[in-house]
Amino acid sequence: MKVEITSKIFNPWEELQTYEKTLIAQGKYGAVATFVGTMRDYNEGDIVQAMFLEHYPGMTEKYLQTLSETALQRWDIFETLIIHRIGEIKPGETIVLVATWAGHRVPAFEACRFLIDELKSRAPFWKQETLSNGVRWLDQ
Amino acid sequence: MKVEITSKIFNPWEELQTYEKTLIAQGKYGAVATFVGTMRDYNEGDIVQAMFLEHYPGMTEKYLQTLSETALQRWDIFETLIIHRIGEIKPGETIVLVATWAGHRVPAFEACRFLIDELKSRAPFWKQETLSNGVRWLDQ
Amino acid sequence: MAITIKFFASLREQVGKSEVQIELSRFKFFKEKLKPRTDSLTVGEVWAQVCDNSPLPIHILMAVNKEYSKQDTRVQDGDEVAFFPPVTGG
Amino acid sequence: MAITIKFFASLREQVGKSEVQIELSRFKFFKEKLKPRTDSLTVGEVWAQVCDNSPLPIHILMAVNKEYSKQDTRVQDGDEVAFFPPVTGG
Repeated sequence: MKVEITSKIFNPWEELQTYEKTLIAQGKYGAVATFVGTMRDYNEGDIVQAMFLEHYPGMTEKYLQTLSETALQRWDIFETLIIHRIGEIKPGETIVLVATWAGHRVPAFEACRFLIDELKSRAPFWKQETLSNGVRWLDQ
Repeated sequence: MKVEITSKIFNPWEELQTYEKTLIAQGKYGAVATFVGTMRDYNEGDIVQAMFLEHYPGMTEKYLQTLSETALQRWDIFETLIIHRIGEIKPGETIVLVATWAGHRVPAFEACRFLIDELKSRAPFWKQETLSNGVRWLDQ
Repeated sequence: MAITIKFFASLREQVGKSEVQIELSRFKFFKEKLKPRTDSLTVGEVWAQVCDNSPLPIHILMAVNKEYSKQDTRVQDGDEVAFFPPVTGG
Repeated sequence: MAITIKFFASLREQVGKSEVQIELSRFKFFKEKLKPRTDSLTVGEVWAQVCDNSPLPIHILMAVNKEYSKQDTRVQDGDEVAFFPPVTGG
């Protein structure tokens, strides 16, 4: 189980490769489900030039850890990985990576979906978009 | 859209990185869902030493292409990727990679789940496991 | 022209052959037991012909020209017919 | 000891402050309008105190010591209370 909040650009596929190599015995899992959220250069009909991602230091990490523990208890999975960007983000950059390792595909998929759905609806992150004519918070 | 059947070991995360770089405009997609199936060293209570994966040359490719086209028609997604191993496989090696790129997470997840579920239930592949006391086909 | 029949995986081992070619005109089954038809058989009739009239097992899947078919799909001269067990990929 | 109150994102900009510290003993609201209580307020009462008795908007989320709370969750001296708009991460 790993939860990371980072202000640096990260490559989701390299993170997956690294995590898989170091933490999980090969041959023990049969299924990996992942979700990667990436910054688009458009939203709700507008061109978006950049984004700022605010979080609640301490609470966000705590929430994501509890979420991961819940997934590990509810589904027959071995490992979870969550990485989320904060700060200034440019189009094309990765915002979030969620992954689950399991023996079989159904728990891998369900736990992965649970993690990203709960993260999106409850984890304390807030996006502010920079448009050509100013900024807007997405929580309105 | 890419469908590949290969007898060579492949690294799913490197394939994802390569496909993403070459084929899809950054900033245009916001969600990537992936599933990776890996060979376990156990199955149904037995230790599995190796696996042989047979397919139906021509029909398997055709089936996976039709499947990808169906996903692209049914869901609001931009791209699909399917890579499947054949031949001799060792524990820990990747058997299958499925990925979908979309604007938003729900179609990405649903199309990815559709592709792997249909692949597993209809694509002409057959697994034969090597156990300590002989081989067994998994279709019995 | 002929019909090509293929078998895969455990079925290939049970049947003891991976590929058979048959001429429509030489079908014993066709000539002796059916009304004359000049141009086609069903997939089920192809199975019966090649597998000594043994019943087609219920779990066996079929394809004609690399697309899933049914037992009563008609086969033409030049077609490729395949029989295989339930798939187990992914 | 004191209570720390934090505001995030668009709410922080609307309220015009990111963090406020208040002493329980100095609550005007507490002293004038409520029965004496020596050790706690609710989250809703903290909002009223810091935001000039304005009503707590219905979409605003609350946390005490970095865990989601409700409006009637009790706050102790030393606690951290946070108010923020709907989350939009992921």
